[in-house]
Amino acid sequence: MEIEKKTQGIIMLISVAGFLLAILCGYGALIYLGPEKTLGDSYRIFFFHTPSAIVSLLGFTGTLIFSVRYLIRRDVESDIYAVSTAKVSLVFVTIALIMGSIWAKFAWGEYWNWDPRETAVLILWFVYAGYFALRSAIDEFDARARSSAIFAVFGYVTVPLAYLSTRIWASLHPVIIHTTGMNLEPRMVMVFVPMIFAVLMIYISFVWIDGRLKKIEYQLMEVVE
Amino acid sequence: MKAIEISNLVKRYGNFTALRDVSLEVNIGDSWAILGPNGAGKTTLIRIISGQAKPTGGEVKVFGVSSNEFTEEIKRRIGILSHNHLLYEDLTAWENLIFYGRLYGVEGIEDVAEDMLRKMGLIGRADDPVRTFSRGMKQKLAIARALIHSPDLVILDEPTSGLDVRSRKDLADMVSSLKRDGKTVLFTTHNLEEVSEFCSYVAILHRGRLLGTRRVGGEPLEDYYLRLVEDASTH
Amino acid sequence: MNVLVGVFIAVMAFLLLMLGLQLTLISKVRRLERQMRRLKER
Amino acid sequence: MLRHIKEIAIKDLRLEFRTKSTLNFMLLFALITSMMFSISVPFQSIQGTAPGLLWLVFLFVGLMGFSRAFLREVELGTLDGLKSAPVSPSDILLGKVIYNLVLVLIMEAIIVPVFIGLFDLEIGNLPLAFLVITTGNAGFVVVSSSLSTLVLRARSRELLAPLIMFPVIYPVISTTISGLRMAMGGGVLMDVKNEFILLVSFIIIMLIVSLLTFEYALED
Repeated sequence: MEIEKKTQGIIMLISVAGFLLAILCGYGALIYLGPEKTLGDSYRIFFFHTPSAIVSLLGFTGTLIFSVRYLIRRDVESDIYAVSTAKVSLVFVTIALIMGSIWAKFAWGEYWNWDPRETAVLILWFVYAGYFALRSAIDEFDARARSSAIFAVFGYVTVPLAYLSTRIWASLHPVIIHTTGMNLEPRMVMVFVPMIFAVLMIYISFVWIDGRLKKIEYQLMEVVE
Repeated sequence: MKAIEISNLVKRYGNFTALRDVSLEVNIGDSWAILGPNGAGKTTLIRIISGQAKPTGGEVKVFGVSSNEFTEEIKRRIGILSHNHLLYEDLTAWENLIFYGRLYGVEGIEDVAEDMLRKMGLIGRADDPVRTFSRGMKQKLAIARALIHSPDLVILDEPTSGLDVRSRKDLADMVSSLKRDGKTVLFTTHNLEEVSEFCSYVAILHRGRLLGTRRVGGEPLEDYYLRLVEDASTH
Repeated sequence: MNVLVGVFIAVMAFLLLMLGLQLTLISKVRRLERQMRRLKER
Repeated sequence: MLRHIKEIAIKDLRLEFRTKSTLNFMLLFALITSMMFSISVPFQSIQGTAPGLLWLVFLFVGLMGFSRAFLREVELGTLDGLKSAPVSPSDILLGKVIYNLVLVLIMEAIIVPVFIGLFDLEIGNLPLAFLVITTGNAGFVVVSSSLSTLVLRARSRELLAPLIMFPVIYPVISTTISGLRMAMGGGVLMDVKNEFILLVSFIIIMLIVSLLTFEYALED
């Protein structure tokens, strides 16, 4: 219980710091930086769109890890965190999709273009929506946790696929991060990199709080039993 | 070595606890009845012993091998007759036996299967699909299926349910011949009379808990059973 | 420029909304923890 | 063990050929969808849409048919028989995969000619088209054989199955269509090299994942 209290304090700190950093970077992205040569102001979406996309892909990797951990250990905690990471990642990838399509409207003239990356991320969205559909359809705890953990392992293929989609198929989607470095002006990097951390911190705090809530709800259910 | 050693076995399905803290030892060559009403956890126990389900906690050892490292070698020594007959209705009696015999790696399966069918009096119907069989004939074939690989431990899960008098008699003969051959027999039932008819030991399972074990004989089983159940409900 | 300021305000509002959501979730956790303690004491 | 895989596959084929319950339904379903497509798609645009439509027929049919391999065992209760037999879970899975692959080959041999006739299609490279469809279906079979066990204990599993299967096999869907388009346009094997690399690596990855997780999928 004591350790939980301590973690709770740390998480609150991460959360508040994340939000402050996000506001700061938001200021940087929208007001501090000037318009870009070819894209004008619309490129600013990139500072919000890409970090949510990156963090959501990292988050789904977390879902994979917790799912595998569940299959090995069969503990309630792994199942709960697999769900929490999937849930928050799904929200973040939804945000990334919406902002991406707004940007596409400015840059390519259409909200939706069936670009390989767009398609791959949409499929990924369906995988994790399917994950929750599967969970909601099974009542028994073990069967639900086990089936959805196995499904998360299968569904994870779409994550590297979403990441590599621009390389596998010919895509219009700009590639920002190369193996050789970033394709950005230094001033933009100063806003972009902290923004990733800010979103990551917000992500972590959400996962922890949601997981904590689900854990205590589970314990209460057991005590009432 | 014991045939079965169960220690502190727990099985939970979500919030429902099917078995709690069950411990039981069965010597090789003994015949045990597991007695309990429907929903007492008999089938769950059988499924764990036969390697179809995994325990949530505790340990089950069959012929010295823990269920966590249950090998195909151990499964080969177990024969299970479940209340679901585990037969393919659209295959013939012959095909069913050959299929399972091959899975169990029985040598000279064709001769064994023919012997088996003759012993069960099904040889005349060997090439008919199981779908066309009567309940009693299906039961006989299910017994043949369970014994095709001459297992050392025979598990009978509610084998008498829905049997007519004749088939029931055949079953009793079969069990006593198994006992004569020195096989270990595990038998689940909710019927008090069947215990002494088929087995020499009894274990009483009630709401997932093992209330007591004893030899058959002495104090009437009915009194013993009621005493245990009353004790359990007052605690 | 005005549009950008507007967007910035919208982003801030969104972030504050998320923070608010976190705070409600935490208070729910606290409430359940108290309930748990009471149940355990009994 | 190879012997067990073979036994299970042969047993399933024998069951299927005796009753033809799955095969007949799959064929009828394929014919009726082909007919629906034939009615709904204007004649002029058929050459362009045919690869997609043909593949859709296989997707729908496979979705209904492949999961039967396990559903049948569950409905009869014989899955318990397999589980208590000295057979490893991966043998059961591979047996089912092989059984489903044979079903696919039979379906292809019937549906593709019917489809070609119905739409009066011109296929540039027929053997390649068969090869592409078969490889695509192999990927589909591997994924659906093991995912179909996940919904066994779910409510409304018939609805749920496509929901969880389609996104996972999306890479197969898209690459098969592009390969099929190439083959119909008269392409040769080298033209679909990339598609094959993607399909085969997908199949291998999925097979590994299936074999690793299947033991858990069968548990209860």
